Amino acid sequence: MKTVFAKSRPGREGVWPEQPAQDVSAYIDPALLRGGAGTTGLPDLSELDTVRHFTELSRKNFGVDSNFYPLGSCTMKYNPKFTEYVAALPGFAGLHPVLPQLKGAGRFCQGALEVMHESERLLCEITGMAGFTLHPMAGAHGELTGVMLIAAYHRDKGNKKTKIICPDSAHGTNPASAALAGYEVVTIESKDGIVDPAVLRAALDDEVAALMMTCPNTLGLFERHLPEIVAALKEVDALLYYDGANLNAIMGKMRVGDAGFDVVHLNLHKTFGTPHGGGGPGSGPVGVSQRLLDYLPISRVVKLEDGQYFLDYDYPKSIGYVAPFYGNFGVVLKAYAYMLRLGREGLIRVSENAVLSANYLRKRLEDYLEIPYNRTCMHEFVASAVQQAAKGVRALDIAKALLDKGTHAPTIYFPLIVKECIMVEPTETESKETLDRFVDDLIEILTRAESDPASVQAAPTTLPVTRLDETLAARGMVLTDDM
Amino acid sequence: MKTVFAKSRPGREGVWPEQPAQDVSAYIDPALLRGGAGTTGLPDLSELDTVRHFTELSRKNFGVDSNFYPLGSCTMKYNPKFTEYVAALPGFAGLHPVLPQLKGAGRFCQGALEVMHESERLLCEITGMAGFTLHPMAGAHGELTGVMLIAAYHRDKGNKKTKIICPDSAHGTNPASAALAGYEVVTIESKDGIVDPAVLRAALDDEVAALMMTCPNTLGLFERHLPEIVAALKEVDALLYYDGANLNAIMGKMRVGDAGFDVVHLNLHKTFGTPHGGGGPGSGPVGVSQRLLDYLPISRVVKLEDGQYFLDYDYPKSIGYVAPFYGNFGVVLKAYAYMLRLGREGLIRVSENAVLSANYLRKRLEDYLEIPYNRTCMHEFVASAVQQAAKGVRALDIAKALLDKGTHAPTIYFPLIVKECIMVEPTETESKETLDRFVDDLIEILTRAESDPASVQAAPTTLPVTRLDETLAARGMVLTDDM
Amino acid sequence: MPYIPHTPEDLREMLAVIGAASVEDLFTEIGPDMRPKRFDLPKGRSEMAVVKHMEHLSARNRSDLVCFIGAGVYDHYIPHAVDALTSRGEFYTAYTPYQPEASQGTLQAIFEYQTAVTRLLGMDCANASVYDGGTALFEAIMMAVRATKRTRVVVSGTVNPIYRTMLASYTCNLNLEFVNVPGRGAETDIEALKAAVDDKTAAVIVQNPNFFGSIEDCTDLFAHAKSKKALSIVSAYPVMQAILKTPGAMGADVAVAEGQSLGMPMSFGGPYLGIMTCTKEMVRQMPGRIVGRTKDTKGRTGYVLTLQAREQHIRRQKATSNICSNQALCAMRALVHMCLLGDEGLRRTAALCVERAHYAAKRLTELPGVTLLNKGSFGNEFAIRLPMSALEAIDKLSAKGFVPGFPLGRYYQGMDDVLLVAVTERRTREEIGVMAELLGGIL
Amino acid sequence: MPYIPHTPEDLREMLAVIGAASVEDLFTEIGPDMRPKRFDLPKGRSEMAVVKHMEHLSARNRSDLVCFIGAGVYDHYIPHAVDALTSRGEFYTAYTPYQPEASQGTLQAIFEYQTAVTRLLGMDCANASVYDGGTALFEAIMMAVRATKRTRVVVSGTVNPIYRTMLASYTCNLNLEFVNVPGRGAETDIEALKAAVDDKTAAVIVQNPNFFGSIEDCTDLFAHAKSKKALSIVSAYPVMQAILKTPGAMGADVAVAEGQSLGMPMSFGGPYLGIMTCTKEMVRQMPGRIVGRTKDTKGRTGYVLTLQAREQHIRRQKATSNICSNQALCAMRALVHMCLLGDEGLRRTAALCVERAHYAAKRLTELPGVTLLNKGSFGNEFAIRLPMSALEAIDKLSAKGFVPGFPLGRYYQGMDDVLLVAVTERRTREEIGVMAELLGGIL
Repeated sequence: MKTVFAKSRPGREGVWPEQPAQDVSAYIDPALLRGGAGTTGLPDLSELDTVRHFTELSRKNFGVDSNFYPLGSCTMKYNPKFTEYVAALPGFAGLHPVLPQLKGAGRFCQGALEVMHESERLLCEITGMAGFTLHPMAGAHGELTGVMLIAAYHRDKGNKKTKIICPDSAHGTNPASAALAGYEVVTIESKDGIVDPAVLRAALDDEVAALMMTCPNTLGLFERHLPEIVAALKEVDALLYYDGANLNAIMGKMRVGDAGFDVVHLNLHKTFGTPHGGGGPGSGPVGVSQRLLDYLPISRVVKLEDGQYFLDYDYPKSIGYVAPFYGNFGVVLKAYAYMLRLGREGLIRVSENAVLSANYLRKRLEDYLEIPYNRTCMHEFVASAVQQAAKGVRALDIAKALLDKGTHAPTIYFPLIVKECIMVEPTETESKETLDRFVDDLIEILTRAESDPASVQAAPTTLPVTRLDETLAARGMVLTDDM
Repeated sequence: MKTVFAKSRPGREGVWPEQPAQDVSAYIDPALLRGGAGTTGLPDLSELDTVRHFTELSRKNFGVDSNFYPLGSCTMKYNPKFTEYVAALPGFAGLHPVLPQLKGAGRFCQGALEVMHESERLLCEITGMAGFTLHPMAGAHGELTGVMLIAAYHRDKGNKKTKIICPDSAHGTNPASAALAGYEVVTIESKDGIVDPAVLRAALDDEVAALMMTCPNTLGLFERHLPEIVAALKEVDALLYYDGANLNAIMGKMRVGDAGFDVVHLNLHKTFGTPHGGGGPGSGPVGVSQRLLDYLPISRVVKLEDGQYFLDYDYPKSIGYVAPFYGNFGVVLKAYAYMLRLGREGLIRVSENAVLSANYLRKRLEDYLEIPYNRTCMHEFVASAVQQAAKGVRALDIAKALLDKGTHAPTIYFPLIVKECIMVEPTETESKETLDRFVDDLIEILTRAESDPASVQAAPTTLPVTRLDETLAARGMVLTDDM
Repeated sequence: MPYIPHTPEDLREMLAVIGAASVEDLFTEIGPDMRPKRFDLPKGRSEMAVVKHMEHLSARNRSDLVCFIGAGVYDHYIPHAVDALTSRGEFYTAYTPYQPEASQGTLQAIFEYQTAVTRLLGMDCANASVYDGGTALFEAIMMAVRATKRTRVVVSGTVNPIYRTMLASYTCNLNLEFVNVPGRGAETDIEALKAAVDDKTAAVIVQNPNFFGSIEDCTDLFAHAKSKKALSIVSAYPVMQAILKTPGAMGADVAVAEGQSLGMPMSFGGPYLGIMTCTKEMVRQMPGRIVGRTKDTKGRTGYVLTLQAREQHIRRQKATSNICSNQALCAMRALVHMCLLGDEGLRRTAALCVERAHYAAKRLTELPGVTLLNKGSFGNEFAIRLPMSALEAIDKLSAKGFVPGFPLGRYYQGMDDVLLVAVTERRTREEIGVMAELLGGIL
Repeated sequence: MPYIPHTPEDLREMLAVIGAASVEDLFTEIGPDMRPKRFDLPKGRSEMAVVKHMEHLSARNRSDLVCFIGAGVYDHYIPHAVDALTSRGEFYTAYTPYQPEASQGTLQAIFEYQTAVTRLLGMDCANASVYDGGTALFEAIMMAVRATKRTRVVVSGTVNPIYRTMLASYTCNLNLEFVNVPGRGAETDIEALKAAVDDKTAAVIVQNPNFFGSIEDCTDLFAHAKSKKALSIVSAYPVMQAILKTPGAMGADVAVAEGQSLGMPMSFGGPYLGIMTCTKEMVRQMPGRIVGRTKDTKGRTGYVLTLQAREQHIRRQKATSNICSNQALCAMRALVHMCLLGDEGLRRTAALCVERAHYAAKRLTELPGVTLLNKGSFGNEFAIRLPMSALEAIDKLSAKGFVPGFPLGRYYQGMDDVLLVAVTERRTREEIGVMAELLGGIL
């Protein structure tokens, strides 16, 4: 399919505003200008050209609206449509973010400030944290913010800390965030799929600022030794960080604040049903325990006694600005509406059913795929195609064959600690019929992996393209239509 | 693909309102009720089920947004997206239609009344008619309204009229509308593709109430003898009706009112860019000349001297109500926005380019398909596959082969007066590149019709289904999932 | 020009192929005497300017009034997924599915719509829609006239008066005889209808719930009609139909409905949805498009337009109707709406409306001098007699942001003091309370 | 429960397969001491109730003010086709395109986005986006630090002060040295910047148009930086960039921008779009996702994520950045927006904004005591000194529905009487005139 630039035809009219009375050179020194027609390199298309182009592109994509998408660690649940309407309401979408900074102009955005205040309050209640900031614009951004908070805490206390510990099952963002904030990263090995207190203790010393954990972890296993871990960290005044990627498993069953975590980031686009958008935008609010409250980014939204809201910038210990304004407010809006819609019972049921579905799939597949840690899992589980790989059909091949069935592949080759890893997260929004069809499809593929491995290795064959050459892409480095 | 009923699972929660405090039998005599859960037979689906079902269905459809759609007589032009936003504005979409009937409550809907008044004014200017009603809800509904107006005119004048003349090239709706309003239909033959004044005169007598014409007609030809036709009708006090299906050809080049037509219906969903919706809703406003003004349906929107609008019901000669309120107001809104967007120059260019594109296609195809009336056409033209049919490849086969190219087929087997008819209307919104691709595709198919006719007869092969058995459908008469 | 892709170069190339010197050359058949006398339209404007103008006009409508008007058009909540799904371009920019292989989406959806509305109304068959509830009623009468070859039509005065006015307009050239049987207060006079149905009668027409909101059982009436070989036609309200005994169960031959309540915004009167269903025996009399299930050459299930021999594009003046464009996208909206709510959701919506309406009736009839007209069961709409002009009451309350109902005096003599109050699930108990208090304040 | 399809029967069947007696059995690993102390959340509500609540909250925001605020976020018109296309479910409910064969839509769109923004900024390569213009600037600095292995960063004081504050937050643990070079009035002090760039400097950072709206040429400055082996970084404004000399043409190594003006609603601060582009030499230093063109096994063109060895999911703590989720859908919005407007449309938009801004500057500087700060060319934003407090002027005018600009005193000492006025194509000459009159009335 041609690129949109190849469809361009100079002079074709798009959505043009009215013609200015004078050429721009009447107002701006021509030496500062780039020149006339065609100099931007943007395509000239009719509106119909554009509509057809992107309609066609959309039809080359899998999405939750069109396909089961059991991508482990990503929580690809249904995204309620009404929240799109909510985020597009003119009082929200049309609101300039500096309005509350004008004198007395908090009064111009009381509705928006209430959304922020109430969202923070709900997230505090869900997680048991003392305070939240909505500013981080994605999960990894939340992690960075969280690590900055940890650094501020230690700096303020005069602690000399240089290291952050991450288990080997951690998301790649954890060590990357720690490094970006200036820390040395120490990786510890999991034992029986989870963090072992003894291994942790061996890595702990006074220079450790924090341990970053995901719970349940990326194997879908609950971190059973949490109380001992919390105790061990306390001894060296190290903080405990919670990667909220897997919050979908535990709502109402555990509150990370109550369990002893000091800093938490959530992925609103995972647990709270906002769309992933093909890679974003997300939203990564960060919650903290009481002792870290003072370090939260500014601004913070405050409710006055008269019920009015205002933005407070007066926190001298704050780490400062992590976002230009208040984070991805439009995403927060959707998550807020989602929380109001589901309520207490609904959120508990979310986690219960996410875990139920994952265990159901795990049990139904255990005779066909190796399950390295085959015990009760949380909202996802990890299988392994080592047996199939031994005969030449790798996890990658199985993933591609699933695409031909109209199902997006599970996450593969992550976490790194399981060979030929296939990480399945069904979420609570998929019906038993969909789960059963997935099992049937997978069994058919695994059977074919024995009888006709070449057919699996040749997948996909029903999509707009067959397998793509990633090496060629990296070597050729054609990154724009001009290369 | 399963029907949505086959996907139902009792108890699955959809978009449910809150639970009432009491069972409905507390309020309504149980003998008047149908019973409890499941008795409606409606499916129980999760919201995701519904979203997936209809997303999948949509992907089995051609539309203008996804495919070139040169369906003759249907004017499948691009439908601007912004007009959907306009029609959904809360002040329009949320407006109850009886509001202006309340005392002094015309004041509650001045914006909507202005839209109606201004739309009528613009349509009057475009067509040269003296007045318009927006009430008819589709083209055929406009025809019926128009014929009712004709009947009212003759009744009022004491004329005894029983017949309406339709050319053999007329849309099927013309004779059907005339019949539904109580008239006998007289069909006259076209000569050289157009109405011949002599043939018309032969059919004219005092009992003829009107002649219904499409101009340009369904062959895409301009009715060159219009002045003589107008004169002939005048002699017997018969009225001239304009079927507006083909208005897209003549905006700014001819005004049907100036040319002598008495009654006109327009298809806003054809000429004025509102979407066809898979079969509707449309909108079929009817315009009349001065002498028919008194008979227009009620209500009529009136602008007072102070600039206020109100609905006037006081027209004793009116034919009464043809719609419960003011027609398909939501469709009128879109057409109104379209007219404002294009303006005078834009509408003239619409017709010029629609005619240009049709003639371009006609010339490019004349060496490959027979063109029975191969002279300058208006916005569409009619080709014939008689030569191909003689060798076994019919117009139907060619149409199906085009579907495999990703192009919707032209209209086939209409008008009935051309054998193996293929009626092509490209519209002004399709680019030359698209037209050229269509020609290339058609040439490839026609070449294959010689070399490998079976492959054309087997089309389509790339769509969700191959050719469907219409006889089986009519015989089996499975009209619901319960049959 | 917006939406027109031809560049000057395209134009030159295309004219060259055609062999014309200019675009104007293509219009030479339109002689000078046929040219427009004028064409004084405004200049085109940018999308931004048009949107701004339309937003301005939208803001000049008071859709924010707390509205207790029904009278056939109801302010029900529409789940946002309805818009999200029906606005997919492949659906709404398609034409009538004349090429079924390229239109299975529309066709299967209509087939499912047919299934849903026949189930809801307890009938056998449905068409793909007509324009609205009023034209549906007209088409139903024409079905009966054709089927019975009789011309006498008995109509209850409790049928929506707007529809009855429409019927009069449509049939004034058709030599039909209408017999109007007035209701008794808010109730349909079933005995009088029975008495009026004779063996020259083509059809008897009732509405349930009737225009006053009363719910009635017409089983006896329809049995009587059957005995006279007359047909029975019901005009229904789909949301209430989720809980009510069906027209089919009462023995109706044709059941029609205004489908607006199933996912169409009120939109100042349209586009709405004419739902049309009938018994299997009547299907060949039914106008409009009908989708049937069939097989493709490989034996796979598919859907096509069927029984087209009834339609105008085949039968021309001998067709069952002139209908061509219908309200297909509205039918799809209704289907999506019904799927999103489901059996439980639609029944619960109906029950919630009924409960709120009964609360409203209680609050209003507690006011001094206010009495309920409905003697038997009513659903989400009811009529109250006020100790003052209904129009005046509306005028006063609307100044405070509330429209308490529809003034029945507009259509019924002697009812200038009667208010028709409708309550949907969107009206809260709080709003009902405030409305009752405001009304109490002006009595 | 909404969005959860499991019926009680499903639940039983699934538990039976698992071999668990109840759902609670699946949570036994969470010991009693780890259970929540409380979970006091409100009861769930219907979609209708939540929508009503959110509409109420939305109405409590004054987005109807006629707004002349820019300061990095601009109220440009967004064609409605942007929403219609990007809201297609296949786009917005997809994940990061890790399975390229099932994600060619997203991937080709990002490739086209990369092409569009590199052309607009005159650079070679782009990534698939970062969060916003501020974090883009931070990432640009980190690129320079890595590439030069230097830690000294020279920043013009005319760079958006919000971004400069963000940089300070992000780098406080990183041992970077920031040198702030104040502007001269509304102009960047290019000579002072030159003087500040030495051979320990990693990068020099400017913004064009600068925060005061002034348009400047940094070609000399960048050449000087190059001579010191320091990198040049520009923060740009995409709409203005349609007419301005590009960062690439000036010799920039990295050009970033806040992409909000390309089709993102202002939405109270986000989601926005961090545009990030660089020279080919710098591409391996660039953080985030990058799409490249390749072939499938049949030789057909396709697109994949490439150069992933820079990224955290491969390199973990050694990655160029921690970024994972970016603003992909915003990037797609920007692409669709740019396609809908096209070359002419975006250039014309820029020119129209400039024309209106110059009209506004003329009207405002005609008022007594009002002077223009900008000495050279400016685009659609400019700074004026008032004979009164800017905050007070804003306060008074906003009571009449107008916000005349942003008070620069918030970020710049000695500028309490300076107003930063932005004009987009959405502001009409009439609105400008009224605003000028209102301001004149309070001076």
